[in-house]
Amino acid sequence: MKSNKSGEQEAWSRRTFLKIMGLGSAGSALALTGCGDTDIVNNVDIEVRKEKVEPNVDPQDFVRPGIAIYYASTCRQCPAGCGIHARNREGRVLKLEGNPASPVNRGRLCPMGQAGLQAHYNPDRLTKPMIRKGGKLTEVSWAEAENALKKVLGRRNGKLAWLSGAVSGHHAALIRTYLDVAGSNNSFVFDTLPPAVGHAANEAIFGHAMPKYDFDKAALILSFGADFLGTWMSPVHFAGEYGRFRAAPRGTLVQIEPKMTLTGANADRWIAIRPGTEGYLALALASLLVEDARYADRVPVEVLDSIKDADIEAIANTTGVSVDRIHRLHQLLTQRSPSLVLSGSSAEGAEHGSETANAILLLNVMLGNVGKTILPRSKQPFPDLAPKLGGWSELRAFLDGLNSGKFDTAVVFGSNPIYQAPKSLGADKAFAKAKYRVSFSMFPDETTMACDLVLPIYSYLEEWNTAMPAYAADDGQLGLQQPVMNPVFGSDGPRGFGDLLLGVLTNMDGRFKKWKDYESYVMDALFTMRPAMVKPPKITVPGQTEMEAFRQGVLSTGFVRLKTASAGKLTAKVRPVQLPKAPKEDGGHPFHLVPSPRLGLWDGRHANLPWLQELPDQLAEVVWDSWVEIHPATAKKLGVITGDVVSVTSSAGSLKAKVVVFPGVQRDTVAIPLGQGHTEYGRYAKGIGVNPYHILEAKFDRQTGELATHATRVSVKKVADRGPLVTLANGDLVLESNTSTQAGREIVKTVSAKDFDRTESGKAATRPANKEV
Amino acid sequence: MSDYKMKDIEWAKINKDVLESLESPRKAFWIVLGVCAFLVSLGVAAEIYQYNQGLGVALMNRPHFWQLYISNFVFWIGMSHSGTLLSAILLLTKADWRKPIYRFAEAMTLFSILTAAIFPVIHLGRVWNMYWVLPYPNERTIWPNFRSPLLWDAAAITTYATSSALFLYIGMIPDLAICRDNAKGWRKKLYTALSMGWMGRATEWLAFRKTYVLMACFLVPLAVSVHSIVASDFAMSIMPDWHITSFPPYFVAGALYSGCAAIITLFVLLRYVFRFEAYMTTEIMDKTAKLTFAIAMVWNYLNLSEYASIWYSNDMFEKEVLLEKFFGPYCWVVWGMLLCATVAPFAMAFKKVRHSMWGMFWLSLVLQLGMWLERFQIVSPPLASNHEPWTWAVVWPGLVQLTITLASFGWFTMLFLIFCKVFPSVSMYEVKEMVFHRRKASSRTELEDLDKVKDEMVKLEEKLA
Amino acid sequence: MRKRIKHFLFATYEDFDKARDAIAELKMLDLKEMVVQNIEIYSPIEHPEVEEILGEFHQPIQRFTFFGAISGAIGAFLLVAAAAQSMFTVQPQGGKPVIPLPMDIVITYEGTILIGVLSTLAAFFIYSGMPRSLKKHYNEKVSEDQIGVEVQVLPKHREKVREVLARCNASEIREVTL
Amino acid sequence: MGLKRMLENWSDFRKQDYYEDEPYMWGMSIDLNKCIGCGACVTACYAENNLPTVGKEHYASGHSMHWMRIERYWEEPEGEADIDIKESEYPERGAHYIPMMCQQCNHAPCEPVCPVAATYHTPDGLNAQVYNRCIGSRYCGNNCPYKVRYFNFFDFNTEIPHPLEMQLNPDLSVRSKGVMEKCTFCVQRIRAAKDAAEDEGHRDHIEDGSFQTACQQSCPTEAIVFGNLRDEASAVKQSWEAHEVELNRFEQDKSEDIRGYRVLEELNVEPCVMYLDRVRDTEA
Repeated sequence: MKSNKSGEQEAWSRRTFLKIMGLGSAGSALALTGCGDTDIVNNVDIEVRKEKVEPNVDPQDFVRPGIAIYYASTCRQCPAGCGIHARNREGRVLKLEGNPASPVNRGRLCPMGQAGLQAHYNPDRLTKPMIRKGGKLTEVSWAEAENALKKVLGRRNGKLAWLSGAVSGHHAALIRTYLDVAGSNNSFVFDTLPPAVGHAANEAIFGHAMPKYDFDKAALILSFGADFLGTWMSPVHFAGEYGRFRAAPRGTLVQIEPKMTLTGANADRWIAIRPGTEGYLALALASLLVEDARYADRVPVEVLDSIKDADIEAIANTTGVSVDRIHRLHQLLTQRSPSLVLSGSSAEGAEHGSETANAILLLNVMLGNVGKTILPRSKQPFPDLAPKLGGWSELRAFLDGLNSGKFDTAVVFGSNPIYQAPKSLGADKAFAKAKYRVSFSMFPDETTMACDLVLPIYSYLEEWNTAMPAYAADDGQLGLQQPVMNPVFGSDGPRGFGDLLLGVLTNMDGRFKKWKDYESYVMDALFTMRPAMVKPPKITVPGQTEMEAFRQGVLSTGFVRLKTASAGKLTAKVRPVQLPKAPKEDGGHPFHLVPSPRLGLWDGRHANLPWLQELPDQLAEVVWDSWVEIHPATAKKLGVITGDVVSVTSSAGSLKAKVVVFPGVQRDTVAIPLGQGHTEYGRYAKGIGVNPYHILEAKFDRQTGELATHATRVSVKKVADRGPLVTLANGDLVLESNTSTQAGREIVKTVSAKDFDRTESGKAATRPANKEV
Repeated sequence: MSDYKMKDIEWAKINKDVLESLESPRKAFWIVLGVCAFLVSLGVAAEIYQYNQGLGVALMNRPHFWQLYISNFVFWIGMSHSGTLLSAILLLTKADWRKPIYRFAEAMTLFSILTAAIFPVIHLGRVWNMYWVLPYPNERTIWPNFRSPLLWDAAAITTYATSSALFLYIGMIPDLAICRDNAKGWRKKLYTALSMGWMGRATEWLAFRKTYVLMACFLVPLAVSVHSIVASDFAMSIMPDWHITSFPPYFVAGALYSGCAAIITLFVLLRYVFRFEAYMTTEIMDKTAKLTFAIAMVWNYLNLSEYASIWYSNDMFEKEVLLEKFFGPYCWVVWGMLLCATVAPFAMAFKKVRHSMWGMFWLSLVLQLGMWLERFQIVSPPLASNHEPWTWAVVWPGLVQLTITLASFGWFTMLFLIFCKVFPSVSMYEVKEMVFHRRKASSRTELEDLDKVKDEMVKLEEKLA
Repeated sequence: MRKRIKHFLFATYEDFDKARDAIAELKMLDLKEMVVQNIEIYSPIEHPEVEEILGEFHQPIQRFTFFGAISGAIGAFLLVAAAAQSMFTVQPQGGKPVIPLPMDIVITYEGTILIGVLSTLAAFFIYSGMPRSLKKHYNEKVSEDQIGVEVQVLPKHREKVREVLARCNASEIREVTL
Repeated sequence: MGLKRMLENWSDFRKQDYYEDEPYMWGMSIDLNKCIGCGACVTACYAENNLPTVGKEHYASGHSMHWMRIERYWEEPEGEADIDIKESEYPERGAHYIPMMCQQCNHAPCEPVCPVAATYHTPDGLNAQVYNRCIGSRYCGNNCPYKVRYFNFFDFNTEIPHPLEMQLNPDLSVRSKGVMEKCTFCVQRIRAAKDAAEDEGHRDHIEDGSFQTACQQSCPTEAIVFGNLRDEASAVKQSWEAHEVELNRFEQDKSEDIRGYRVLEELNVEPCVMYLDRVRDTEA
């Protein structure tokens, strides 16, 4: 781009062009053609709250009154990128269903995906652009907003910093292109939940941030806090894998974590462990394993040296897991093969998180799981489109830049650091230092409300885009997004992020006029990509142009598969385990704080969706609130019962919430769920509960610089007597005993896995054979 | 005995005394009436609020779909029982002490049915469609579902309300004629219309007596059926501790119990307010109290045998509810009921208590409180610990429910007082009959002792019948 | 048709015995002279003995009751059974038969009583001759404590009957011509 | 006319299972070995069936409207052949999840108690609730042993802020206050599938799997199987057969380690939802 200054007419070099389209470093030869303009979006006007009788004789395009039409698209409620089918009737999208063809979710969809509709139709969506005038954000016309946007972003500015949430596909490509044009290389990606430490450890050991896991083959999954059914990378995909894993012959799941997650709740054995000590347990297991030459042979000597002769008893003390249990785990690991050892956020959220992940993943190597249950990835054909999940280190860099004055303009898109970041990081103060702040946002979130220019954007159900799943079930999958209905708020309402940015680009460089909007940019890119695709759609109906046929083909599938080179053999590069000395107890702050995310509110981005607020926490069953989970024995010691208000204080701050006496949390640990505590974000989120991230201490993983989310120590004090706590089981009878006993009813019956394997092996009927619509 | 002085009362004085009650009650009457009217208006306001907002404001929920409205319904239906049932039974057994008190007891029946009938209406989610429970012919041939115990309720209560209203009315016609003959102005018109030309002719008297006895024959089994049908609302369900075989007799006994207690309350109240000391004598109170005591013991037996049989059956669900009743969050309701309705009636074993008017007044209120608590503990605790442990919840009635409950007491008392102000609350002609027969009997056997007088009267009455 | 003129004598007595004597005498008179056409006793309370004095009254109210009750039973059963299957489509519920007999018993029972009571009441009105308007000569004392004896006479016998009535200590005698 | 019909069909009207010969009987099978309790089914149900969210206050008073709920129990049932679980201070075997919705009982206790016959049994074995007919006596709710009937204590649907109401599914109504509602096995989807089958000329047969209920469709682990119990080839029928659960019994004649069971079966309500036992590896 920088080299092309000689005028509008000058064509981009082929290389540059591909780069702009996000297709840089593509190995295959791509042809360039023009783009088609078949409008597949229905053209129905939606008159607000007015019923419109459609005559059946002359329906508008793609609308047949009474008949639902399904549009294939991609879910963007979390970075997993599930394929969806959006059910549309009379111009309104009514229901999101999983796309059965998508290998990510195989036709299934999680609660968050379902609730995408409520983000799309949210009554608190921003509809008008806003500009800060006299200290207050005031609604302005689009013309004024676009002027302001042109002024701020439409120039070269090396001090511009761009912070986005997890991005992939053509949004990522377009942002990168813009930053190139604007002459800034300050692009940051921050998303709360993707396990950046784990990715780094994977990268180091297996050569890929996210190798492929084969659950089905595993006889045993030993998971150190990887909540793969709930919040780990791709919940629907892993849940599907889990379903197959559990079919006869049934795999065994052991979960080791300080606070029971959804995955822990489904484990055959859930083991409570003191936060931050998972690495020691892994070390103990490794040291027991290497006593057997079979396992010892798989690791180099220098690694062996670092693990052998671990003091099991000392480790039992440190972790709170009994010696007996450690030996039983060791036994299990030796008996069940192949197995799969996973490391998740609670293990990685320590200052020695990387070392811990390393120790855990080492077990896989020793047990010989590599190549059996951990499979290699092939090379991503278009790295520019690859998912960028980001992490706390990038947020820290962004904030540091703002603090030091290195950046003067901050652009935020799809991220909400002021809400997410601990107060100890000082995100709000750093943000306030920027000269000018721009936000592209659907909602009035905390960060958006602190900006000077707010641009309301389309929901993912209104916009064209592509997205790559954070965990690719099959290599080379690129999800497509298309508008599944006309914009909810009409032509005066929000605009597409892609369109806005493309507009800015067009102003900066006339050659971008080539694409009249983001749709044509995306379609052009896809069409260009065609030779790199597995079986691109061909002309089926006579008279169709190739573009039309292509377009129709890819859009009705909802995703494309890119050709990938077959993956090579996976060789693990192991490093010695270097765990620090076991941490000392802190008398003033005797408890560990676990900020626990859950499938539903996620990291808080879904707190404004009433369906998800009203979906009870899968374990505590609380709705519309925050709470503190305390183990019964600890609660007894503290003299609190469910419903009491306690203050939880760390060195970085304090917050108050009601207690839920909860058996699934380690005795020295208190857990507070993520997702609530918004001070902005619309009627459904604002003012509810607390955000445990706010009191996290500024501790970081030593190797990656990621925030050590599970390393904060707190003290707990009762401040008020019992108040009502809203749970799915809404009664005092349940709350008082807090056991939710079945009272001898046998409502949930249990059999042993042995019996299950004996009676159900080879029973076809247990596998549903549903054909998809 | 004061009772036997009753024969000395001149018939003209009876007319005068009773008719005076229509004109000049004590000041207490107006005060009580005012309080009741106020309570009723509160209740109306609560209902309007509930109607507009939805039933949720009553703070019922899942699993507590039913609460105070239903227990009040059962309470008031129960209270209605003693009036007509006792009046009819005593009529058929020719117990003449019934005569001064049966009129207001029957009025009590009618008004408690009218009060009870309000509750299903208030209770309904869509009151405006309530007429759908009526079996009226319609073009879509949609009929109500007669399999539902609620429909049986509707049928039984309609029959009961109609029959007891007619029973009350028929029994009142001779008295209405007396009123007509002594009244002026609007009352004259009212009584003329209502007495329908009664003149006391022999034809009328004979038809009257026959009709009255025949109706009494119907009313006794009807009253028994009504409350056992109300019991089937619970007994026909599948809920633990509702689905109990002994519920129908238990409900009937409980109904009679609370009804008798209510008769005692109103007895004392009327006696005081309308100065009926000469008619509502200690002797009658004594007999009523003994009857109440007997019924209380029947109820107790059925109640305790219910507990015993649940315990003995060892059914998981029912036993759970039973334990929850005694030791769970609703336990004070159950213990309160046992205190008020099981222990308190033993006070009536003492003559001193039975003969103290105000003593009986307060005691009867305690008994009624006990019976009210009984109705609450029938409805709520089983819902709180039902089959599905996940839905177990304790819910206490909200302000709206309590207000409407209170208003129902006001409404009942208000109707009752207005009735007593408009219609003779003591049956004049029957008191005259009593005086007549007793005078006749005593004049014949002046020297014989009282027991013989009684025997004589019984024989005489048998002969007359 | 010419309206027949009726003559009545209406005497009131202080108690029933006196009235009974008066009627006995009237009857004696009647046997000899055929003067009395109709005697009616008015009383403030019921005197079951009047049938002995005045002869049997034909009032088969119980028959009404019986047939009323029977038809009530049949009617209620038919209503319930027919309603259960005459929904625009039959609506089976809870695995129970469409026409469940046990449940019909209750409604049948209530129907029996309701119609029984109502027909009894109808019989009452038929045989007591009510509702009607008050007779002109009705003495309000009757509703208090006096017994009234009403005799319908031919004008020519009026004096004789009046004498009999007065002889038995009538407190008041009214003459009425209708 | 009514009388004539009654007399002619007397024996029909007196028999217990009136719909014996119908081609459809919808049933479900839920595998608790696979159910992870994530709540996808619950949210899918909200989306499909126009369920209102009630907010914190109303939820607190027990007025929530989820037709489907996931119950979570901690306690290990008695008699479990298990090891050292009792002395542990943690629920080491995880939670006990069970999705609970209307069991579409064949002998539904809720049906006969409705005073206006607003709930009745459809020929395809569904326990139907006619919203328009309901007067809100709530007797059905009390008589449901599973407590899966939901009453509209308020007019929740009039309070949906714009534009959220645009999401409402026109295939079924929204319910007003004072009306009972419950899981319908997505009756609108069943009707659509039936219509489609009829258009294709086979009135008595819908191909198994040609449609799904919303909960089944979203279930990430495919724990929910739905279909026609009268269709021998259907997955659900096969699952019932494989697990030796028969519809019209209140006590199954099978050995304990065969996993099929129905909740509160002993009440003899003949639920059409079969659950498969949760499984735990006792050696882990």
